[in-house]
Amino acid sequence: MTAQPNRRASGGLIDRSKVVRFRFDGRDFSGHPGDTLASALLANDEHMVARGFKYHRPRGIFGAGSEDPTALVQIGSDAARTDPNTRVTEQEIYDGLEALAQNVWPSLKFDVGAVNDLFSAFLPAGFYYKTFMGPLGNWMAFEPFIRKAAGLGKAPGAPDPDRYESINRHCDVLVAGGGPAGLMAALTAAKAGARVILAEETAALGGRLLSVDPDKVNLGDMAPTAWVESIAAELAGMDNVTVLTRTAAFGYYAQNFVGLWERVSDHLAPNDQPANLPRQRVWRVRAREVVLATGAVERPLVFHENDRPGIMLAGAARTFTHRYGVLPGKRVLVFANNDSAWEAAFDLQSSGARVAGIVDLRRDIDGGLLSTAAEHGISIHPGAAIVGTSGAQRVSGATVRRMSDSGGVEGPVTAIECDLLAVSGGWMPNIALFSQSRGKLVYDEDLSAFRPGQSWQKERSAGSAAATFDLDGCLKEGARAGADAASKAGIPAKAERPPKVEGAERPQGTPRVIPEIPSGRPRHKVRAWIDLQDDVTTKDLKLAVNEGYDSIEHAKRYTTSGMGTDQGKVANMNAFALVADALKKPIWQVGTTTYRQPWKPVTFAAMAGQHVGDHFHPRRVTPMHDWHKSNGAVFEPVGDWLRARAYQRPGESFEAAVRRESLAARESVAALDASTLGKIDIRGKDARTFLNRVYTNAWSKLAPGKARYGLMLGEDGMVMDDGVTACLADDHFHMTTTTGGAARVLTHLEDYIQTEWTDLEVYMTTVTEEWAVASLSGPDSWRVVAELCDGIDPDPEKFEFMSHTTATIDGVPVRVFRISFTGALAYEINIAADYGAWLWDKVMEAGQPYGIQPYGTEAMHLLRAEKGFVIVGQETDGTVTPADLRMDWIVSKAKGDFIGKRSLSRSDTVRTDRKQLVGLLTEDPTLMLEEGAHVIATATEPAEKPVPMLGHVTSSYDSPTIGRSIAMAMVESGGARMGERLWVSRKGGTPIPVKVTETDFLKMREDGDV
Amino acid sequence: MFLITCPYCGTRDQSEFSNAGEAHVARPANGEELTDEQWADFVFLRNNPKGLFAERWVHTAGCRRFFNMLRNTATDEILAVYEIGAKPPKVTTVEPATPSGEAPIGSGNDAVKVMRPEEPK
Amino acid sequence: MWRNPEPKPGYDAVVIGGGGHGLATAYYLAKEHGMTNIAVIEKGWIGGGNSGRNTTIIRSNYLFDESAAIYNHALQLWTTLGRELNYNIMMSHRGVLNLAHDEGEGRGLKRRVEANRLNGVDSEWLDAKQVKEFCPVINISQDIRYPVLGATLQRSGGTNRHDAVVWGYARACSAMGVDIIQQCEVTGIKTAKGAVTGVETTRGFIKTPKVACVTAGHTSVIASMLDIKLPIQSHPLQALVSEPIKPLVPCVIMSNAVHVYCSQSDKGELVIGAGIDAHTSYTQRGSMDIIEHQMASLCELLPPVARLRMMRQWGGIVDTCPDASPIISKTPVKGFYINGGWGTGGWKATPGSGHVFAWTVAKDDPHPIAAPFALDRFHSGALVAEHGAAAVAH
Amino acid sequence: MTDTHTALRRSPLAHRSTIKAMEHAARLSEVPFLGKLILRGDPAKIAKTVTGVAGASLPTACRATRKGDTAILWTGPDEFWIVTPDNAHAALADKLGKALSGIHHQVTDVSSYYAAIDLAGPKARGMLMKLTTLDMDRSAFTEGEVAGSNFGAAQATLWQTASDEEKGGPVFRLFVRRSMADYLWCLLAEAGFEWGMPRQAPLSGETWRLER
Ligand SMILES: Cc1cc2nc3c(=O)[nH]c(=O)nc-3n(C[C@H](O)[C@H](O)[C@H](O)COP(=O)(O)OP(=O)(O)OC[C@H]3O[C@@H](n4cnc5c(N)ncnc54)[C@H](O)[C@@H]3O)c2cc1C
Ligand SMILES: NC(=O)c1ccc[n+]([C@@H]2O[C@H](COP(=O)([O-])OP(=O)(O)OC[C@H]3O[C@@H](n4cnc5c(N)ncnc54)[C@H](O)[C@@H]3O)[C@@H](O)[C@H]2O)c1
Ligand SMILES: Cc1cc2nc3c(=O)[nH]c(=O)nc-3n(C[C@H](O)[C@H](O)[C@H](O)COP(=O)(O)O)c2cc1C
Ligand SMILES: [Zn+2]
Repeated sequence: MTAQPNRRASGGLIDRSKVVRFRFDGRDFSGHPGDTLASALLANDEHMVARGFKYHRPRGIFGAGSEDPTALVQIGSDAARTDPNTRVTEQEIYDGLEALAQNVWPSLKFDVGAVNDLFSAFLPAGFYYKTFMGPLGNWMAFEPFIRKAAGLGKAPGAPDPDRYESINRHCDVLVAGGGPAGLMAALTAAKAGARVILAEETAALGGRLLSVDPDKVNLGDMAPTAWVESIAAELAGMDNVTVLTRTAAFGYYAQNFVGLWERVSDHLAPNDQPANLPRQRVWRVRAREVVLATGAVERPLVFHENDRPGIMLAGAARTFTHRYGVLPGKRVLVFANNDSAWEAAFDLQSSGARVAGIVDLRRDIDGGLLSTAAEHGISIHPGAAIVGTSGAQRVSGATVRRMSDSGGVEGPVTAIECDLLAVSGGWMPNIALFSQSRGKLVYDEDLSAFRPGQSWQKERSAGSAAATFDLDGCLKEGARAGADAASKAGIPAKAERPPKVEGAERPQGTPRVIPEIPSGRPRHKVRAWIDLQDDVTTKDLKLAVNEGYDSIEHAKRYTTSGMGTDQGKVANMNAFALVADALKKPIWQVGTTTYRQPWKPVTFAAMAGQHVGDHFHPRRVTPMHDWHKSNGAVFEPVGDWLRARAYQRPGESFEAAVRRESLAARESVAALDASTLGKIDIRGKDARTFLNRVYTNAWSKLAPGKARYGLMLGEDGMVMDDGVTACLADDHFHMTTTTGGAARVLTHLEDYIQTEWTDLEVYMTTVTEEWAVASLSGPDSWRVVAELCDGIDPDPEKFEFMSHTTATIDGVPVRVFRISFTGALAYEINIAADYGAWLWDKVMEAGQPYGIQPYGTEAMHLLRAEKGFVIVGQETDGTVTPADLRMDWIVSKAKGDFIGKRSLSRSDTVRTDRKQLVGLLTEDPTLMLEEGAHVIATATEPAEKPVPMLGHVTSSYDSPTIGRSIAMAMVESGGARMGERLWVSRKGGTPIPVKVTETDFLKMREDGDV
Repeated sequence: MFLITCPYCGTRDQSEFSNAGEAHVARPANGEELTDEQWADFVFLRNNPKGLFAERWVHTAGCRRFFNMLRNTATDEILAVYEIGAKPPKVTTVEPATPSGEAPIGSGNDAVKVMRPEEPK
Repeated sequence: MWRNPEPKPGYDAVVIGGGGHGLATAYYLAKEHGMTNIAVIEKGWIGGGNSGRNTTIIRSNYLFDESAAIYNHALQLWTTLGRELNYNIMMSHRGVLNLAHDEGEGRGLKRRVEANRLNGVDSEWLDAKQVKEFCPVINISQDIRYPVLGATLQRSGGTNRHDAVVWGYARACSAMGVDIIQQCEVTGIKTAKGAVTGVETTRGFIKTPKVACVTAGHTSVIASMLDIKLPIQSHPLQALVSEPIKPLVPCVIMSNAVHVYCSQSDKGELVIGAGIDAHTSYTQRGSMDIIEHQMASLCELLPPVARLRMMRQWGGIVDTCPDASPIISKTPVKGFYINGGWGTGGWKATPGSGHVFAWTVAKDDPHPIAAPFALDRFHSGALVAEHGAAAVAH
Repeated sequence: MTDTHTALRRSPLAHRSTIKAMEHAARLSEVPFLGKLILRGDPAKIAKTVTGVAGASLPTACRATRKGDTAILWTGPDEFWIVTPDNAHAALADKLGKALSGIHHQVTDVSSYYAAIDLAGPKARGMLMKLTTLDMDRSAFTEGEVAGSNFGAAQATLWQTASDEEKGGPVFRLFVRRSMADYLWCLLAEAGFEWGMPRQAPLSGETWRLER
């Protein structure tokens, strides 16, 4: 085969001086820069590129752009960089491009799956629903086979090495579509000084101007491409304009937020892709005004055997001819219902093809067209229909019959040979984005299609997107739309004068739409496709309606029409028409299915943008982080924070490290990085009143220099957060919150101050990270503090528990709190975070004589459990009141109202048999309970389910200090069960007997109770 | 994403804000005197109209102020923003044609996609 | 096939809402309580609400006994529903993974596994390696921001075909004489002496002593016709599908921390649930940034999917309750019953919900499984707070 | 405080050094140890006093004012940032506290809390556009403008300190909480990658220990 036998001698946006080599389906081909895979394959006379979803029938190239329903291939065989379901009409070729046929086995041309076609009678719409029910499990037996057969291409097998990015942009006017209408709109708005973004989904500006015969059409004395270039150049010269090609507007969201998807380097060989640029970008555009100039989509004709490769939209055939310099067929039969297809026929004829005939459903054809046809020597068949086609993997001919008055066909059958069947059912405005923006559609009887009606957002449609089909009209309307948009955006503008148009084709006129073109065959023998991708035929849709799925939405879902990767761009209108016909209802009453984002499929990775991998979610670290890292810390995520969990020495197990750390915190001294705790500076004369209202306990008498533990509830009475708050001055407090609760608590407090108690004079400012905090625990902790700090006597006899003071370390101010979360003697040193790392070094140095150990969150959890302190979020789960924690002492009865108070006296919250926090000691001290395990009342687990559960283990540790395992649990009526024997169930073992105890294990040990 | 005009900072993307639920729900000062039912009304029950709704937002990433907004929840049309404590301004909006907001005929839930021939454009 | 009758002047009961729950309610009213002179009234097309737009994740591994009871009741019914309806609902028990990414989550999930076991709900804990074996596409590397610590697995959980369930119930209802009336919107509810007497609709007044409201996102709207205020907020919830690909994801994957849930349909698309918008809305669409976060999370968790493409995204209106549990309840108005508040996770309950609600409506007395979900729990405080267990409640 | 203390401090991004994109397109650097105060109060009541003490007048919404080395940024209707040179803030806070005594207000030292990152150069706007939904066009965001917003997943306050016309301009300063500074730094560097800025690997924990 000669290389590119269908390549025309000249014309098109391709560079004939360079040859590009690529592979498809295991065979080598060549094309030129500027070619899409589709145009290059057609240049090589390859029409068949895929097989149908269901019946595996041969599928060819049907459109020339994003509207193509079926010409899908897999790009690339590299496991990490392979792209399934790529439309050959959109993929540009590059040297070394490899494309594979998908959903075929063993090969595209010989595919075993094609036997499905023989059984097509048994695979009607919805057949899955009617079969495989059988006895239980039957579907599960069939499902794996169905699943394997389903799906099109294959997902990559390895992580994606490419980069993606999203960018925010604001503009006055966003123009979607770079055809004549869009160009005039952009030019007008830009010249008025508006900030303009023009997005065009293909590689070049110009739209359908690139698909017309440049020898025939002139704009302002320029060939169409020259005119487009001149406008492009003008736009490029203005810095208030951004022109984006290979960029589709894919989603129109609320308030003129429009997503654009730019394929930055998909058209380049991997080695040629600029290393500094992402593979794809999402532009998140907020536009004051939008012009939708997205053109029109050509409509297929629905006739018997309309699915063979070589059957192509007439407009697409012209696009291949002029935009890409490829003649998609040598002997072309045209099947039409409107004037524009006649133009296509003349065009193809003068471009070197032989037109074997024009078959038109209409009987009355415009005289001008008839005489032009005669000039070209084209035989015409008005008032006739194609009733069948032939050809195995490429159309080889069609049969034609005259339409009868009764809507059927009659008379002799004429067979016409062809290698390309160009079809046109008229043009449909591309209303996808308009609909996404929630604009209302109107059904246009002349057009037999929907077009934009009432706008909802700040947009307007122009050109063929607004059903204006003549070039002059498109240019003018584009200019007007640009002027209107700019003006509404606050930049007064006047429509630019469009170029004078010469030689433009005639618009389509009024197409004669017949939902299903008669073929004179028995109904059950007709196979006319509506949706070429999902293999939906007219029979399927009619069956759906007959079976009662008569809402268009039901019909869609039952047949899956319009549910493929093209979302029915060319199929939907025909489906609506057919369903309306079957229901004998006007189309507007049947309506449309919903146009949803995206306009065309957008990669997940582009949506994710740069916010993946390293940048997926922040890791918050404290000022001491480096020290932790270089001292054997293993970390755990706590909210957004990384916290040191334990510091493992070489050769030491995690468990051993935790024991060592916790023992140090009890027996000598250990230090915890507590910087992550939330901190809020609260100031104002009503600060006390405020604290009284947000905590359960009383704050009126807390003196400056003192601190107090507080519990915060939601209005539902459930524990929400806790922490220590210190009084700095009568009107000034320093509140701490849990690490995870910091932001939530501040918002909660601001909410009350700003919206509820607006009379209170209180200001709050977060100081969480102003302070780095080292928490020292253990009998020697005061000695370390004494060593470190000047201006304070930390002797526990003198520096009272729950008090605080300022001091200095080497002259640097610190605030020292004597508070304890471990039950041991403990101090917290707060220092400005810039000094945090230094403080930590100082602490370690000063503590060395006492054998100071850093301790992590795991030891911290253990230590507080030894003392019976709760962790909000571990002991609590949003269903726990202070009483449930048996912390009634913290709920003030004397003071007035506080958040959540009233909820504590609801009939359910006052129940005495609620779950309450208790300690659990296993009878076998070496056994450790599983956190989350449930407490039951019987020594053996009843076989019958459900097994009544009394509660669950919230915390469980192996405590070196207590010398055994300890646990806490929420247990029904727990407080009344002290000393009781209960059992903790476990999977696959006998329940573990436990004794219910108080939670302060340290005290119990002191008292000899453990 | 909505475009929200913070009464203090001006117009910003929704991502800077957090929704804070229904507006004008006053916290009862006399909680202790209320029945469980009346108290539950304050804690849990909310208006959830399809149509005009007064709600609170907070400019989380900006000025951290709470403010009120009137929005039509049937269309997401934002009609007004106003300060906490202020009365909702008078606004006009197209209320849903039927309780659920959809025309009684039409092709589905998101109906009224298609204009009827007699409808003015 | 179901009939499309004209509404009769009156029925013994009217079910408002032709979603899965409404049709199931009618089905069990007819089948188990002999109430066949009833109608299901649907403002649009049946299954056009959340039933037609959910990610069909089915599981019953809820934390609290009350929830386990109802969701497991549903799961039992699901397993045989296809045969019962003689319609293939494509019930696929392919397993549901709930991933844990940190200790707190792990603790919560383990508590759930144990509770499930004692409640007779199949559920097990997998460590990261076992997760990988069960679902090889999941990234269990320890270097990522949210490494996978482990997961719970409910093997009997899975997915089914949402439309088929709706259609199957509708056919069966219709066959028993239930009138399914589409394109008919309830616009008001008439009462006399504190009891329901009928419903106003866009196709006229229909007399009935019993009205069962099963309208998901629109529950508050219907309730407000009787001046009943509910603890329900209606939020947009989105989902999306990828282009169809060959089998990649063998089970259902759910992760609270990174907010992902994903499965693959029998047609080949990845069906992916996105997050809820924080504001209320009835527009059946949500914000793009929710989808963007969703995609970033998915790419982290399932790295090979990054190059796949989003084919379609859509939104539903979910009716969320403060305790993330539904309301199945009688109301202060005699003859008016509510089944709603299922929020982001009611699909899985469809048959169970319909079954116990039918009892409640027929007998004017809550089914024992439904009793804990009555409205008065908000007064007493006896909530069924499934938040912790179901931050992503699908 | 004496100078010796300075040596003891570590700024949030001390582990990073200035990075640049090619041909002066953009430059990313930390401005360590600025004094930062958050001042809260009703502007109508505090304006005069504050101007008297700080020199600069209280700015109007979304703007900054400057007097010498001291700048005041509007961050909310009753919330301002006062940015001073290193070590100047403590004395200023004292003075403000005294001068405002009797008027409901709050002065909070947040010098250590927030990192300051300067982003300068002609591509600075392009980089910021990748991170924030603010309109970063030069016609929309100008010198002296201040806005709190999200930058990726980090909340930060953005302030344009030098005009586009200035040599090396425009210059933006971002105040971000110190624990997020490294995240933001790396995300900014990634945004500048297109113009030759070197990529930065974020801080991490090295090891996780998840299972008990
Ligand atoms: C995106 C998304 C994903 C989800 N994923 C899952 C999941 O994976 N697993 C899971 O278990 N759940 C999931 N859910 C939740 C689940 O879809 C719902 O809980 C469930 O489908 C509710 O069923 P329903 O029959 O009550 O409601 P619907 O199906 O919404 O039915 C209610 C019907 O009432 C009709 N109606 C409303 N007002 C009126 C009126 N005035 N007159 C007449 N008719 C009226 C509506 O048109 C609608 O058809 C998801 C939901 C969404 C939106
Ligand atoms: N003879 C006829 O009946 C007939 C019918 C239709 C169109 N036409 C001709 O077609 C031309 C119409 O001009 P026009 O400017 O309205 O349309 P156009 O088709 O020339 O241009 C539309 C452009 O929008 C792009 N586009 C579509 N969807 C997009 C999206 N989501 N994002 C970004 N880009 C998108 C397309 O790639 C195309 O380049 C005129 O020349 C007209 O005469 C003729
Ligand atoms: C489980 C599931 C799978 C779906 N698969 C597809 C699909 O393959 N193709 C498609 O176009 N839409 C698919 N959809 C989305 C529907 O087309 C539709 O968007 C959804 O039902 C919501 O309805 P609406 O968009 O008409 O409002 C699917 C929806 C669900 C719930
Ligand atoms: Zn603001």
